[in-house]
Amino acid sequence: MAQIETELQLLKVEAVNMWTLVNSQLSKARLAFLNFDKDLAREVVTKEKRVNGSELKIDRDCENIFALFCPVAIDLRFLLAVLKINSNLERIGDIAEGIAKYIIDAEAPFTKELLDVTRILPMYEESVKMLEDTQEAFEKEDTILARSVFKKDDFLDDINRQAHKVLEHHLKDHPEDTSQALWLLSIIRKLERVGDQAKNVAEEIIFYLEAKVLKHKNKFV
Amino acid sequence: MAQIETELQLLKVEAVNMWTLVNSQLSKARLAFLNFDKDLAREVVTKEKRVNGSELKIDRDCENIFALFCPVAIDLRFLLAVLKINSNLERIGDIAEGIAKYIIDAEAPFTKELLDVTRILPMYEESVKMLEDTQEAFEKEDTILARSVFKKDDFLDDINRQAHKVLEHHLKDHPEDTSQALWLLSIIRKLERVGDQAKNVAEEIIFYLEAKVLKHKNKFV
Amino acid sequence: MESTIIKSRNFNASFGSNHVVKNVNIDIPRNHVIAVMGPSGCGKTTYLRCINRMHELIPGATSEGEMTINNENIYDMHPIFVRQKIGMVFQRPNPFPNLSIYDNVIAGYKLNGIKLPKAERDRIVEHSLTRVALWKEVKDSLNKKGSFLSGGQQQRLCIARAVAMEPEVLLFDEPTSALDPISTSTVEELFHELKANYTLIIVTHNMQQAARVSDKTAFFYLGELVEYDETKIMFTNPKDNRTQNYITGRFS
Amino acid sequence: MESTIIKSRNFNASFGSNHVVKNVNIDIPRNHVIAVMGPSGCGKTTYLRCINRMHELIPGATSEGEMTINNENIYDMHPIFVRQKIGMVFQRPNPFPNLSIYDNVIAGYKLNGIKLPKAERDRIVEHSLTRVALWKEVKDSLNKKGSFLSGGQQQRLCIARAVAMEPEVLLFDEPTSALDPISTSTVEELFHELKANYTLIIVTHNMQQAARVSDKTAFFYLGELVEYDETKIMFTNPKDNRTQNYITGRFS
Amino acid sequence: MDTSAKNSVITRSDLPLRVINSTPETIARAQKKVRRSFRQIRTETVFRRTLTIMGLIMIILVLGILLTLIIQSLPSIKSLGLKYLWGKVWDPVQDIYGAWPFLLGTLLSSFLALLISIPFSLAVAIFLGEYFPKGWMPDFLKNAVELIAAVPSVIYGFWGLAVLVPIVRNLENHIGVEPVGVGIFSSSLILAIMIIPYAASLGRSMIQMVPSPLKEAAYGLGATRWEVIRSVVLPYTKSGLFAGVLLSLGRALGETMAVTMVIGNTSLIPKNIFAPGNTMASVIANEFTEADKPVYLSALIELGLVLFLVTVVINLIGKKIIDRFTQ
Amino acid sequence: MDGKNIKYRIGKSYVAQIVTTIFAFACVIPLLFILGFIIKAGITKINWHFLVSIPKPVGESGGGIVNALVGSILIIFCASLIAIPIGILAGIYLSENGKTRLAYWCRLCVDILQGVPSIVIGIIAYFWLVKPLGGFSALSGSVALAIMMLPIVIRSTEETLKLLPSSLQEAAFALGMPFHRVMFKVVVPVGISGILSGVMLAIARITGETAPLLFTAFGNPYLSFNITKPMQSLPHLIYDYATSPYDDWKNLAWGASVILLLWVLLLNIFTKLITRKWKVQL
Ligand SMILES: Nc1ncnc2c1ncn2[C@@H]1O[C@H](COP(=O)(O)OP(=O)(O)OP(=O)(O)O)[C@@H](O)[C@H]1O
Ligand SMILES: Nc1ncnc2c1ncn2[C@@H]1O[C@H](COP(=O)(O)OP(=O)(O)OP(=O)(O)O)[C@@H](O)[C@H]1O
Ligand SMILES: [Mg+2]
Ligand SMILES: [Mg+2]
Ligand SMILES: O=P([O-])([O-])[O-]
Repeated sequence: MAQIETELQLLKVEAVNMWTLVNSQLSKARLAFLNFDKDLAREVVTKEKRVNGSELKIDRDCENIFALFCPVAIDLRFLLAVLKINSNLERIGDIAEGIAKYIIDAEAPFTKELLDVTRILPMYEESVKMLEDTQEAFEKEDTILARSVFKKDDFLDDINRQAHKVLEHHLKDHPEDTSQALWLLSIIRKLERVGDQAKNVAEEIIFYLEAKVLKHKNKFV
Repeated sequence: MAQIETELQLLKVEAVNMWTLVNSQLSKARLAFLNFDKDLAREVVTKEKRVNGSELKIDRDCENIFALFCPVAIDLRFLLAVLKINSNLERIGDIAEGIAKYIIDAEAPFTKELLDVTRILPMYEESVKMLEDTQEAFEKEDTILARSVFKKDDFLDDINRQAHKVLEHHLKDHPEDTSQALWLLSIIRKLERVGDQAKNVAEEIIFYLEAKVLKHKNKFV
Repeated sequence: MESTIIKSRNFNASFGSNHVVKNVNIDIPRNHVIAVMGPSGCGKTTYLRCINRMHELIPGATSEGEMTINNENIYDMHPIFVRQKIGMVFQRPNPFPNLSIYDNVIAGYKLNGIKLPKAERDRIVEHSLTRVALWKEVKDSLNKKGSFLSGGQQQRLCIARAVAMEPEVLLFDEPTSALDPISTSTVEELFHELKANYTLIIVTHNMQQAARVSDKTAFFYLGELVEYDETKIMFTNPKDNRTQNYITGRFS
Repeated sequence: MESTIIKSRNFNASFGSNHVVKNVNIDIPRNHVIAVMGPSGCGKTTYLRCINRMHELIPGATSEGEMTINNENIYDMHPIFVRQKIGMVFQRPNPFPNLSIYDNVIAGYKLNGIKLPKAERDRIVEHSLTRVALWKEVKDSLNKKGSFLSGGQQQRLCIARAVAMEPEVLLFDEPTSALDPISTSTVEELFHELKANYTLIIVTHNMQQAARVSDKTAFFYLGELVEYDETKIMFTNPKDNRTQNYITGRFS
Repeated sequence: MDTSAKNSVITRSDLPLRVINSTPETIARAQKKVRRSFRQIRTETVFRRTLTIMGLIMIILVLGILLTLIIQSLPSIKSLGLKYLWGKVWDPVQDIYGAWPFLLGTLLSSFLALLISIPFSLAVAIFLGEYFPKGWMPDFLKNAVELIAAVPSVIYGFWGLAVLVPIVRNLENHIGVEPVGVGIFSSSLILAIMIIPYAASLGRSMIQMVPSPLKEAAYGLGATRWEVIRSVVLPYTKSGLFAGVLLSLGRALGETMAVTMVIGNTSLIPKNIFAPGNTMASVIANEFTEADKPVYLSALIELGLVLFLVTVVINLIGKKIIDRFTQ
Repeated sequence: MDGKNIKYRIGKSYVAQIVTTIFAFACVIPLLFILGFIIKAGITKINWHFLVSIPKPVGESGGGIVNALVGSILIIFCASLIAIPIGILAGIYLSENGKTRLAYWCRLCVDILQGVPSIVIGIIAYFWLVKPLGGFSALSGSVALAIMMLPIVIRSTEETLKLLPSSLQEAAFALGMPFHRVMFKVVVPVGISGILSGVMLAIARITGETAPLLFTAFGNPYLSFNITKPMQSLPHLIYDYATSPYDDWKNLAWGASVILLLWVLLLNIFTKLITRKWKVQL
C-alpha cells in the first residue's frame, strides 16, 4: 500500500475519533440541559480542550500530508473535506461548550412549558442525530445517508425561525420566565448552527465522494 | 516568475475582494440596524449570494492550486490560511445576512435605551473594525496588526457575556421591550461570532506568515 | 474562439506487429498547452512522433487512421511540409554541435536550402531567440558554438530552432527530463509564453509538470487514450479509474 | 531510544582544488530514512560517497574532517571493511550482468572469496530477497540472469545484494531516477520496510520523493549543509530562506 | 588509495559491527573472515604494482625500438649525413646510398592508392552507417569489407602478381607506356583495395555515433535524407572521416609484402606512375638479408627509421583526431 | 518552398542514395575476384598429401606444406603466450589509471606501436634476438609477432573495459571487494567478449604477416619443432614460392594461399561466434 494511503487511513481514524468526541460533548451538554446538571456541564467545558487539541492535530496532519505527499484527485478532495469537516466539528464542540456554559450560568431549571413551546428538545435530539448520521456517512462513505441530513436541517431551521415569536408570546403571559427564555433563545440559536455545521459536513462528504460542490446550491436553486 | 506565484497572487486578490465584499455586507447590515432600514437589510440578504459565489470560487481555486502545483512551505501555509479565512469570511457574510434578516423580521426600531445598556453599537463598530484590521493585516502581511485583533475580541466577549444579565435586568423594568430584547440578544450572539471569526482569521494570517499555530493557545496557556 | 488544430480519428500506430497506439481520438485546440502523460511504454512518444510523421523514419513502423492539421490530412501531405508546420523538440537538448548559435537558429532554412537576405535572417534569429527568452543571454555570443550554453539554455535554443520555422504546432518529448530543476523551471515558464503563438503538445513522465504547465491533459494507458480533459479536472476529479489510480500513485 | 549511527564533524571533500563539500556537520539517527536533497552539483553525491569511502576511488579526490560510524572514525578503518558495513545502491540498477539472480545476491560473499555452505547461502539469498519483497517474484527463476527483470526489480535486486552483506547503513544515490513511476513506487515502498533493520541515506533530486519517503531531510546548497531537520518541518516550515526558495521552486 | 594493511592485528573496528556483541564463535568466524580480507588487501597491492609494470613495459618497448633504430643507423647517418634523404642513386655495389627513389615510390604509391580508395570507403561508410545499418544486405557488405582487411597481404601480392600485373600490362600497351605490368600503378591498385576497410569501418562507426536526436532534429525541420547526411552527418563526422583517411595512409605507407611483389623492385627513380619502382618497406624486405656491408645495412635501417617516424607521426595525428572526436 | 523545389530536393536525395550504394558495393567486386581466383587456382592442389608432407625440391611435383602449417601454429602460439597476458594486464592498467601521466605516455606508446610498419618490427626483432642469439629462430619471429599483437590486445581490452559502465565497478567496490577481485571476478568476465575478440583479431592479423618473419623465423624447407631454430610459416612460404619462377612451387603457393585464407576466414567467423556467445547483456 502506498504510504499516502496509510496516512489517509490514519487521518480518517483521527477524524472519526474527533467526531465521536464532539458527539459525546453535544450529547452530554444535552443531558446537562435536560437534567439541569451543572457538574456535567462543567465536564463538557473542561473536555472542550480535548476537542481543540484534536482539531489542531488533524489540521497539522493535513498540512503534513499536503506538504509531503502532494495529493491529487480523490485524495485531495478527501483531505480538503477533512480539513473543513474538522473545523466544523470543532465549531460544534464550541457550541456544546457554549450551551454548557449557559447551563452553568442559568439560575434555575427550565420550565416544562417553555421547553414545550419552543420545541427545543426535539430540536436538540435532531441535531445530535444529524451529527451521528454524518459520522456514519463518513465512515461508510455513504452519500445517501449524507444527503438525508439536509432534510433534517430544515426542521431545525423552522424551530429556529419560530423561536422569537414563540418566546415573545410566552413572555407576554409569563414575564417571570424572562431569564430562562433568554437562555433558551441563545441555545436555540446555537443549535441552529449545529444543524448548519452538520449540513456543511454532509456537503463535504458528498464533495469528497462524488466531487460535487453542493454548498450554497440547495439554497438558491 | 514561477506560475504558482502568479496563481497565488491572483488568489490573494480574490481573497481581498471577498474580504471587501464581506466587510461591506457587515457595514451595510450595521447601517440597516442603526437606521432600521429594511430595504438596505433586504439588499444585504440579496447580496449574500455574491459572498457565497466568491467563497465557492476561492475554494475551487485553492483546490486547483493544490492539485496542480503541489505547494509546500510558505505557499502551502498561505493556501491553507486562505482556505480557512475563506470559510470564516463566508460565515461572517452569513452573519451579516442573519442580522439583516432579524431587522427585516423585527417589528419596530430599537429603543435608544436598550441599545445603550447592551452596548451593542460599540460592539458592532468594533467587530467591523476587527474585520477591517484583519484585511489590512492580510494585505500588508502585517502580523503586529493581526495580533492587535485578539485584544479587541476580548471586548466583544465581555459585552456578549453581560448581555443576558443586562437584558434580563432591563426586561424586568420594561417588559414591553421583550421582542426587541430578544432580537438584540440574537444579534449580540451573532456579533460575538464575528469577533471569533475575525480572531480566527488573524490566527490564520499569523500562521501563514510565521508558521505559528496560535489557535486555542491564548485560551489555555 | 477555440478552434481545433490537430485532430485524430481512430488513429493507430505499430512497430511491426507491436500495436502501440490504439484507436486514438483527440481534438487539440489551437493555442493551448496539451500534456500527454502515462506510464512508461504506453505509446506517448510514438503518438507524438506520428503527429509530425517522424514515426515512419523507424524501419517497420506503420500507422493508420486519420490525423489532420487544420482539417487537412497529415498523411496526405509530404512529410517535409508536415515537419515544417509541426516543429519538434527532443528529450536531450540537441543543438547542432558544429554550428554557431546563430546558425543553429536558422538551421531549418539552411537545411531546406532556403536562401534569405542577411537582414531577414538576422530578424528571424533575433525574433526566435526573443520568443524563447534567450536573446538577452546570448546576443553577444551568437557566433559561438551552442555547446557552451547550460542545459536549459541549450533546450531553449532548440526550441528557438523549431520556432524559427514558424510552425503552428510544437511537439515536445519529455523536454525537461534531462535538465536539472532550475533549467526545468526556465523551460516550463517558456511554455506559457509560447502558447500565445503556437499550440504545444508535451509528452511528460512527470505528472507534476503536466499539472503545472498544461491546459488540457491526455492520459494514455497501454496504447489507449483513457481520458482527455482540462488539466484541472484531470487532477481534481478524473472520470476514469485508471487515471485516478495513476495520478494518485496507486498502481494495480 | 534514538541513537546516532553516522556522524560528521567539519567534514570536507574536494576534487583536486574544487572544494565541493564544505564543513558538514550532521548526526544521522539509527533506523531512520534520511533524504539528502539540493540543486545539481551541490555535492550530495560526493558527500554520500564519502560515507563509505567510495569518493577516494576517484583520482585526485580528497576529504578531511571527522566521519564516524558508531563513534568509530570511518577513515581509520580499511575501506574494504567500511564498504562491507555500509552498503550502497546506485542510480541505475546495476546487477552484475554475467551472474544469475542467485549469484548476484550473494555476490558480496562469492566474489570476495568467502566460502559458505550451500544451506547458508540459500538462507542468505532467500532472506535478502524477502527483505526487498522480491522473493515471491523471482524464486522460480533464481538461475536466470538478472537482466530480464524490470527496472524496479533490478533495483530491488541491487538492494538485496547490498542487504545480503548485513550492513548497518544503506546509501542510495538517486535510486529511482532511472525508473518509471511504477517501479519507483515499488522501490519507495521498500524504504519503509527496510528502515526497521537499517539506516537509509537517500540522495534524491526529486523533492517529492524526499518528502514521501524520509523521516529527516538534509538540504545541501553549494556544498554546504544549509538545513537538516524533520522532513515534515522542512516541507511545512523551513528555517532557512534558501531551503524555502528551493522547495517552493523559486530559484534566485 | 593507500591499500597497504598497516598490520595484521585485527582491531575492533575491523569486525562487522553486528558481530561485536555476539557469541565467541561468531566472533571467531568474523576474525577468520577479516584475516582473509587482510590477505586480499596484500594481494591487491601486488596486483596494482604488476599493472604499473605492464604499463611501463610498453614505454620501454617503444623507446627501445626507437633507440635500436637510431643506434643501428648511426653508421649510415654519420657517413652519409642528411643528403642521404635526397640522394638520387642507390647503388650498394659502389657504396652510394640515396633514399630519394624509395621515398618518391612510397609517396606516389600511397597517395595514389588513397585517391582511388576514398570514394569507395566513404560510400561504404555512409551506406552502412546511415542508409542501411541493419539487414542482410548491409551485413553482407560489412562482412565483405571486413574480409578485405582480413586477407593477408601476401595473398594480395600473389594475386596481383598473377592476375593484376598482366591486366595492367595490357592496359599499358594500350596507352602506350612501357608495358612492364609491375610498377607503382599496380601496387597502388592493390593498396587501394587493401586500405578501403580502414577508412570505411572507422567512418562507419563515426557516422553511427552521430546522435540520432541530432538527425531527427534535422528531419524535424523538414530536411531530406541527403540533406541530413550532407548538413548534419558529414560535418559532424568530418574530422573522424579525415582520421580514417590518415590511418589508411599510414597503413599504405607501411605495407610491405603486397607492394614488394608487384612494384618491380628497381632502385631507379620512377619516371611515371606506371614505371616500376620501390618503396622503403619493400627495399628493406628485399635487401636486408643480403646487406653484407655495415654501411649498407645501416642505410637500410635508416630507411626503416624514416619509415618509422613518418608512419608514427601520421598515425598519431589520426589517433589524436579520433580521440578528440570521441570525447 | 514551392513544390518543384521539393521535388528537386527529394530527387537529389534519391540520386545520392543510389550513387552511394553503387560505390559501396563496387568494393566487393575486386574481393570476389581475388577470392574466386585464388580458390579456383588453389583448391585443386589441396589433398591429404598436401597437408602432411614437406615441399619437394625444384623439379619434383607434389609435395606439401606441413612444415609451414606446423611452423605457423607454433610461432603464433608462442606469440600469443607472450602477448595476451601482457596485453590484457596493460589494458587493465590503462583503463583503470586513465588519467595519470604514466598512463598517458603508455597510451601514446601503444598508439605508436600500432602504427609501426611490420617490416620495422622485423628489423627490431633481428637486432634484439637474432643477432644476440646468433641465428634465426622461430622464437624471434614469435617475439616480433607478439609486439604486433600487443597494441591490438591492449587497446581492445582498454576500450572494452572503458565501455563498461563505471557503475559495475562501483557496485563491486561497494560490496567491499578488493581491487584485483573486482577486476578478475566482475569487470573482465563482463567484458570478456570484447577482450576475446581483440585477441582473436590480433591472432588473425599476425597469421598473415610475412615481413617480420623474413629476417627472424627466416623459413625452413624442412619440418621443425625447435623454436630456437629457423622455421617455415605459411605466409612466408607463399611469398617464397610465389615469387619463384617454378610452376610447381607456384602451385604449392596457390594451395597454401587457400589454406591461409581458410584459416583467416575461420578465425574471423570464430571470433564472431565467440563474441556473440559470450556477449553479456548490459
Ligand atoms: N524503435 C522501436 N522499435 C520497436 N518498438 C518500439 C520502438 N520504440 C518503442 N517501441 C515500443 O513501443 C511501445 C511504446 O513506446 P513509446 O516510446 O511510445 O512509449 P512511451 O509512452 O513514450 O514511453 P516512455 O515514457 O518510456 O518514453 C513500447 O512498448 C516499446 O516497446
Ligand atoms: N569525478 C569528478 N571529478 C571532478 N569533479 C567532480 C567529479 N564529480 C563531481 N565533481 C564536481 O563536484 C561537484 C559536486 O558534485 P556532486 O556529484 O556531488 O553533485 P550532486 O549534488 O550529486 O549533483 P547531481 O544532483 O547532479 O548528482 C560538482 O560541481 C562537480 O563539478
Ligand atoms: Mg517516450
Ligand atoms: Mg549526484
Ligand atoms: O462559527 P459559526 O458556527 O458561528 O459560523
